Amino acid sequence: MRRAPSTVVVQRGVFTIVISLVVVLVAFPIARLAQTVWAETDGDLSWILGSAGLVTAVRNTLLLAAVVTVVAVPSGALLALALRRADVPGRGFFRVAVLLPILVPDFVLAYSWTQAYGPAGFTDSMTGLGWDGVRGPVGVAVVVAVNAVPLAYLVTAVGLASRAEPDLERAARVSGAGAWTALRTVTVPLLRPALAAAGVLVFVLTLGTFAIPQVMGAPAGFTTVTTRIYANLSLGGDSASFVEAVTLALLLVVLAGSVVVPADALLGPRLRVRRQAVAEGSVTASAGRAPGRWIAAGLGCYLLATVGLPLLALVAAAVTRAVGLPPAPSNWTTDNFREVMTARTFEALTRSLWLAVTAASLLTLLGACVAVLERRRSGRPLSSMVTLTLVLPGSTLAVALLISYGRWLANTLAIILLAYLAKLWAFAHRPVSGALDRLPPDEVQAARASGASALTAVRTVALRPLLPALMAAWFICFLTALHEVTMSSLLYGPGSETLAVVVLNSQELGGIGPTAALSVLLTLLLAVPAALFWVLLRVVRVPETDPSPEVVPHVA
Amino acid sequence: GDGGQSEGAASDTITVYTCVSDETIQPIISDFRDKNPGTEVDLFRAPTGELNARVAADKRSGGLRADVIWACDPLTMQAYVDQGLVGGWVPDDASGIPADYRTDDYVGAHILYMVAVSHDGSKAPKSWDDLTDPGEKVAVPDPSFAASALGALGYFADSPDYGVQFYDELKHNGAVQVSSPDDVTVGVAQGVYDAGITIATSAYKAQQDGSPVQVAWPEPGAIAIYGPVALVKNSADEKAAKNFVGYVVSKEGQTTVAESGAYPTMEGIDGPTVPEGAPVVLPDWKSIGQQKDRLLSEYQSIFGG
Amino acid sequence: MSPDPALVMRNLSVEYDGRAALRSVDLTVSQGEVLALLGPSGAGKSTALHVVAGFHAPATGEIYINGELVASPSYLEVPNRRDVAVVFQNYALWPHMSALDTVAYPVRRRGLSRSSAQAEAMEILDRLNIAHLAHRRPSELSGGEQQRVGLARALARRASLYLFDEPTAHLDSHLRVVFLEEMVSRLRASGAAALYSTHDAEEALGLADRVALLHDGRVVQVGTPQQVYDEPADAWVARLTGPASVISSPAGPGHVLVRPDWAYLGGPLEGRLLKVWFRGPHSDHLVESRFGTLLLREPGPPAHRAGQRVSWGLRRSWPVGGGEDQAETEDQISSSFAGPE
Amino acid sequence: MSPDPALVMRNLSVEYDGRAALRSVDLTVSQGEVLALLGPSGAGKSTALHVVAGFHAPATGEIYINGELVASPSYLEVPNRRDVAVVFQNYALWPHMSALDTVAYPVRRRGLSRSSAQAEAMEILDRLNIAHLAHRRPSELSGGEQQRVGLARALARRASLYLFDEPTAHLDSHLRVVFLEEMVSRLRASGAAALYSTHDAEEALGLADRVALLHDGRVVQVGTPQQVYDEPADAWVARLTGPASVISSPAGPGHVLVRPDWAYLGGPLEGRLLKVWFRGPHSDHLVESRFGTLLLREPGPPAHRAGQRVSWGLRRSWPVGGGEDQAETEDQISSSFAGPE
Ligand SMILES: Nc1ncnc2c1ncn2[C@@H]1O[C@H](COP(=O)(O)OP(=O)(O)OP(=O)(O)O)[C@@H](O)[C@H]1O
Ligand SMILES: Nc1ncnc2c1ncn2[C@@H]1O[C@H](COP(=O)(O)OP(=O)(O)OP(=O)(O)O)[C@@H](O)[C@H]1O
Ligand SMILES: [Mg+2]
Ligand SMILES: [Mg+2]
Repeated sequence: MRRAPSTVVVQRGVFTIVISLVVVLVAFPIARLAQTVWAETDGDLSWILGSAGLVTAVRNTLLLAAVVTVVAVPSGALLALALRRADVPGRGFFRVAVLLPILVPDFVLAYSWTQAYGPAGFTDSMTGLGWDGVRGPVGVAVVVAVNAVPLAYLVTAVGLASRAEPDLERAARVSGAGAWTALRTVTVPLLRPALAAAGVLVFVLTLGTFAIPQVMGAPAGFTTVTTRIYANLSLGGDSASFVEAVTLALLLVVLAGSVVVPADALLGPRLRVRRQAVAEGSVTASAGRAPGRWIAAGLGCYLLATVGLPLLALVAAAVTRAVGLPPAPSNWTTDNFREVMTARTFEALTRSLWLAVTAASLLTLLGACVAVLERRRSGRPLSSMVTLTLVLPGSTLAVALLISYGRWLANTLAIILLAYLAKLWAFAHRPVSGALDRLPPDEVQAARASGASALTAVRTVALRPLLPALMAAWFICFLTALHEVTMSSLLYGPGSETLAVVVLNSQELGGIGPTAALSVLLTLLLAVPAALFWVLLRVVRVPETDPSPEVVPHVA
Repeated sequence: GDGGQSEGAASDTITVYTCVSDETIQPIISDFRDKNPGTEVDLFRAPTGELNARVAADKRSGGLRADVIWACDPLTMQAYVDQGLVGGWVPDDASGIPADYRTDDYVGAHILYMVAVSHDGSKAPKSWDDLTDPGEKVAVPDPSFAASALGALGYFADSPDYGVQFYDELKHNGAVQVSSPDDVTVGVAQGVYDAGITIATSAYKAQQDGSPVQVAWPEPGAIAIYGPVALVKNSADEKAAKNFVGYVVSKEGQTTVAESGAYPTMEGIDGPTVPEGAPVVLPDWKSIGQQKDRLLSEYQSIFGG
Repeated sequence: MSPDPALVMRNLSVEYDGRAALRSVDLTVSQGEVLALLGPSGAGKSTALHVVAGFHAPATGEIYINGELVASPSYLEVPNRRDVAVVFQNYALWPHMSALDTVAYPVRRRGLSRSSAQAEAMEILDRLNIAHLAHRRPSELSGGEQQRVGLARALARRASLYLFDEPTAHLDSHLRVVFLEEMVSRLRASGAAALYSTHDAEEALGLADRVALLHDGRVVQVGTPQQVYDEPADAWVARLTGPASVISSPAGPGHVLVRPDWAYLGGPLEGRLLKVWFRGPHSDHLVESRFGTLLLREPGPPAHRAGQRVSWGLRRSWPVGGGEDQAETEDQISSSFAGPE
Repeated sequence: MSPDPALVMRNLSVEYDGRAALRSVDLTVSQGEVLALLGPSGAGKSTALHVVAGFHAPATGEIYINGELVASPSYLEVPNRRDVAVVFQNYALWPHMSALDTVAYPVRRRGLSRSSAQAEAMEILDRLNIAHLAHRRPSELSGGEQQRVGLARALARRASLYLFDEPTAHLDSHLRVVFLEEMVSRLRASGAAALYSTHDAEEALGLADRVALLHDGRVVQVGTPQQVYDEPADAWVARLTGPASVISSPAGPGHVLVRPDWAYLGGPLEGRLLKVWFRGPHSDHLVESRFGTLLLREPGPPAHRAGQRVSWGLRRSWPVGGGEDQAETEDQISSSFAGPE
């Protein structure tokens, strides 16, 4: 169907740009990897795919991803629903606190958990309750899940924020549905797009997660595809191991693709329920009849267990002179912080901030574009495509980009930026997509019929309800980019050291004290913007002012 | 390599790829600069895994962008040589370095000693097989993750009175595999494990910081893994690069290495603690290189989950 | 059936962040009764329904359903524990459910099996002539069709008190009647009561047992249709319950209220036609006279043209408080009957 | 002003995934004309408006606005390039915008400064009596108030063609009149035309220059209000345009259509009262006779009770195609006037 000129130009333009970026950031690098493998194995992969233990590794990987997804997504959704209730005391605080795990790099999180719950850890030394399993598959699953919950939470929360539909829940209640039935039959189904988005993200992210299985899985000999990839690289001065590593990485891409592509193709359109713009009352919380303070108490416990103790262990490690010493004042030191806070660090910090801000901003834009384009039949594959690079372990993705563009961009910030864009595109896209599904088309039509061009309509009418999602996308990308380690430590060159590179290069990766210090600093550094972010989010949310029933005690 | 120019760097700028820790490489570089004014040194430092990935990627996108590579184990370096990336030249005055620590393609510039670390209170092992005593909870680094650990594995596997079954016995006494030597040190320091196999530097550092650990150099000896430095083939800056390699293995260079807290390869330079008459043994890297996969799979059949 | 009234609102007030939307309302709906809430836009009809349903907490006062306290400033029963069914002014349909599932929903909540619930739902949809749309989602339905799904869902609830919020706003006259019959027959059958919010005087008068007139959150009159129409409490009620003119009484001092049908052409009084409108079954005439301007309705198409002199008379009239401002009233009248000829 | 008609739909069809919602519709709205689209729920009114506004593509046919082709199966002009203003049946207000910003929106799009846009918006809000709600968001407004904001937004657009989709469904009679006046005066002033969708016969007849009757996506009759009321194309149109009975003609063979006001009590014919309804200004009587059952309207309150024998007569009647099924018609009649007494 021909549309009138100007909009054609705009739409075609955006479409072309996005497509070409997908090629540059996703298709071509992956193709180059594949081509490398092909060229150096003459297509004979049997010796790799047949190698001992690979089956186990693949099984572990898939199992881990499945378990984590099943655990993390519902937890995140529950958090989001609970924190939507107006009557939960300290809601603002919780909304920030829930996000803290994102602020900590994977392997630091892993370490902090072993410190908190492992043998000779916090709980062990205080209450004698040490958990051996923490160094093993279960521990890995738990920590990866804990790490994923904030993501799921954020995606669902913005799904909720993008539109309040209290009358729909009220209608369920007066139809005789109890709070939980209403939640199950109405609220959650309306969240499906957001939940699906969260699900895909968490699943793929887990497929590609490396640090946590490496640190916590090794004692139990728990190997995943990613740990095998790294093993191959670290002993892989020779071509063979390198090719094996690359092949395994591509195997991950295939695994991710074979899950995500069908999911997107089948679920995507079906999950979308076209909404009509209906007059909306204001939010009545309906997450259950339990008084808010109980919920608050529950949240408190959850946070203490998943964030509080581990971060405490982290702080302890940061201020303790040497590992193994009790965190008593006599052993306290600021060395770790001094080691972290050198002139080079600050130079790198500004660089990293700049990089993270640029990446996050570009990503949010790109994510939004894909979210819009995927609604056209021609654009549907895009969403799956941009998810594929998320599964690539940082090391492999960096290699792919070097192989593709190293000739021109090696040792520049540009290539690091490209890496971030490629890695995090899905992070930016899925939340926006999930929120966009809750936007009724009539509202845009009304804007068009009021004389607004396509762009103006988006800017003035669509953008505002989507703002929470966009901000969340920006926020996730910013954080992840800010403390990204692997890719930058592989891609940096003179004058493009990122924060993580400088700090972690000051001693072997995994040197805990300074790394802990770094995480503590980052956390402090980001807790502030994080708080601001949520305040903003509350401001831009479609207002929820209502004498909601929950403010008055119910009779059971 | 030609990367040197493609970056548009000044012609007297050389690039060094290494996995040596900053504490060691930084003083070396600054010292070298002082001695060779006008030569700039760009550094790419990353753990072996990332270093390998970088090299592999460079190789496949227009050649190595380094002039000198300083690796942390001969295995990796040998692989580079086999791919024709480095080697073919060693400084003439490398003779200061024991023959065990050099080939015609590269020269050892520092050494990692795999030693035994044990928690205060539990007894320090006299010989390696004390680790297999019942009741000792031992941590071993994952050889598929750290080349140093692979070196140890290689040594034990080859030595007639140990062999791979050494790991078997360890495992039977409840030994646990952790990912890196550092993790061994941390774990032992915290008392999660009674003892473990780790790198001397890491163990001594913990001890100096005050961690409750003791270090032992068990019989038949601490396993020495040397970190070789080599010249990149057709380096853009042959001269400056050769100067650098030469400097690193020269007396001053080795002194600086020693002062930085790493073990020099050159004899007669007083570096960090090596107990009086502490025995040292050397793994056979050639054979390790050949039977790496067999070793690892045998090992994993023991420690793999 | 319980002897208590179906619904009692006692001194009920509701506020939206400080602004009062209902002001100490006292209303009672007896068992089996249909009470129409008639009021202009913004009067507080929906608010009243919502507070009875349990979506808001009252600021003051109590609500009793079948004699049971369900809401007071200190106590709030949740909606699903109140025996009420609600039709939302904006339908509030679930975007992810087909019409059938939507209507089956309350039935399922009553504990019936999926299949029998769907059977019952189908029946109701059929009565409202939308059985053929059973498998469409709201976004695939027209406004009126959506409204009917909303109605069907409420009817499927089988409550003892129905709350209808302008349920026929989007229905054509025929469907309107079909629905009203369905509704009434169900009420009769189950002896349930209904609170029916509407802004359409004719509907309220024709449908309700009693009519409560709501003005800016206050109840200004409650009575049978006949009462509120023939004996409105004041000119405001009069105008809200149908066309009405206020003129100075031809038979003595004071003002009287005159319904269009209370006046007729060809009577003893003198006047001049200002405007004439054809309204299908009847025509309306705006007559100017020395008593004021009044609206007069005759069956059939107009017999005279605007400008002509006419004679007229009054069958009856109703005295209203003199507080009325004559001029304002005239505008009101003429305006409330303007429209292109 | 352009000499071309304001709107031409030629052989226009619209489909929703295969199902036809409009079937080869031909309609013309001349400059300055108000054309009412009168049809039952689901007839296709909103669809017609939406396709003219440019929200759907036609399956067949073309649309011309002021003589300019804006839509054909191969070409689709975007809504903002069409000189139309739309009132949505479901308001389609923006949840994050205050009433003022919402109404100022189209003005801003016309390029006016923020302040002057808000001034203009305020004026319109004031005319619709919601100036005091200017700073509230939709979620803080009552249904009718929201509808008025939607109306104001459309009026602020200053288009040459207005598309109203049941714009008064939630307005009480007084507001309805206020809006209609505002609308008409604006149309007159700007010479703009309007396509006005409604299901309310009385509104359509009183308001429009011409009325188009829409049945299941087809236009079945177009004419002046008088025409469609007095000379309906068939019994279906007759019933849609107002109360009507079909009886066998007392004066000879065939069936005739009788409007309630065409019949009167106290005529030459015999009958029995089945039902009587009080409807405010008039009462309706359902009379049974040997010619069939018919509805009869007399001014004032009912003079007889149900069951009484009455005499009646016809002022006029209108022959309809014999295709009508008598029985069916009777039910229709009685039903379409039932309701609790
Ligand atoms: N998005 C859609 N998908 C499928 N069918 C639709 C869709 N929208 C409307 N329809 C169908 O098209 C027909 C016409 O719909 P339309 O909304 O035009 O009716 P309408 O005249 O506006 O009715 P109402 O007075 O109830 O609003 C209806 O039968 C409806 O079921
Ligand atoms: N959520 C809200 N916040 C603030 N004010 C509100 C809210 N909902 C309604 N109001 C105000 O309360 C008053 C009564 O609203 P209500 O919806 O009860 O009116 P209504 O009688 O239903 O009108 P309508 O016939 O237009 O639906 C209105 O003035 C409205 O502006
Ligand atoms: Mg209302
Ligand atoms: Mg419609």
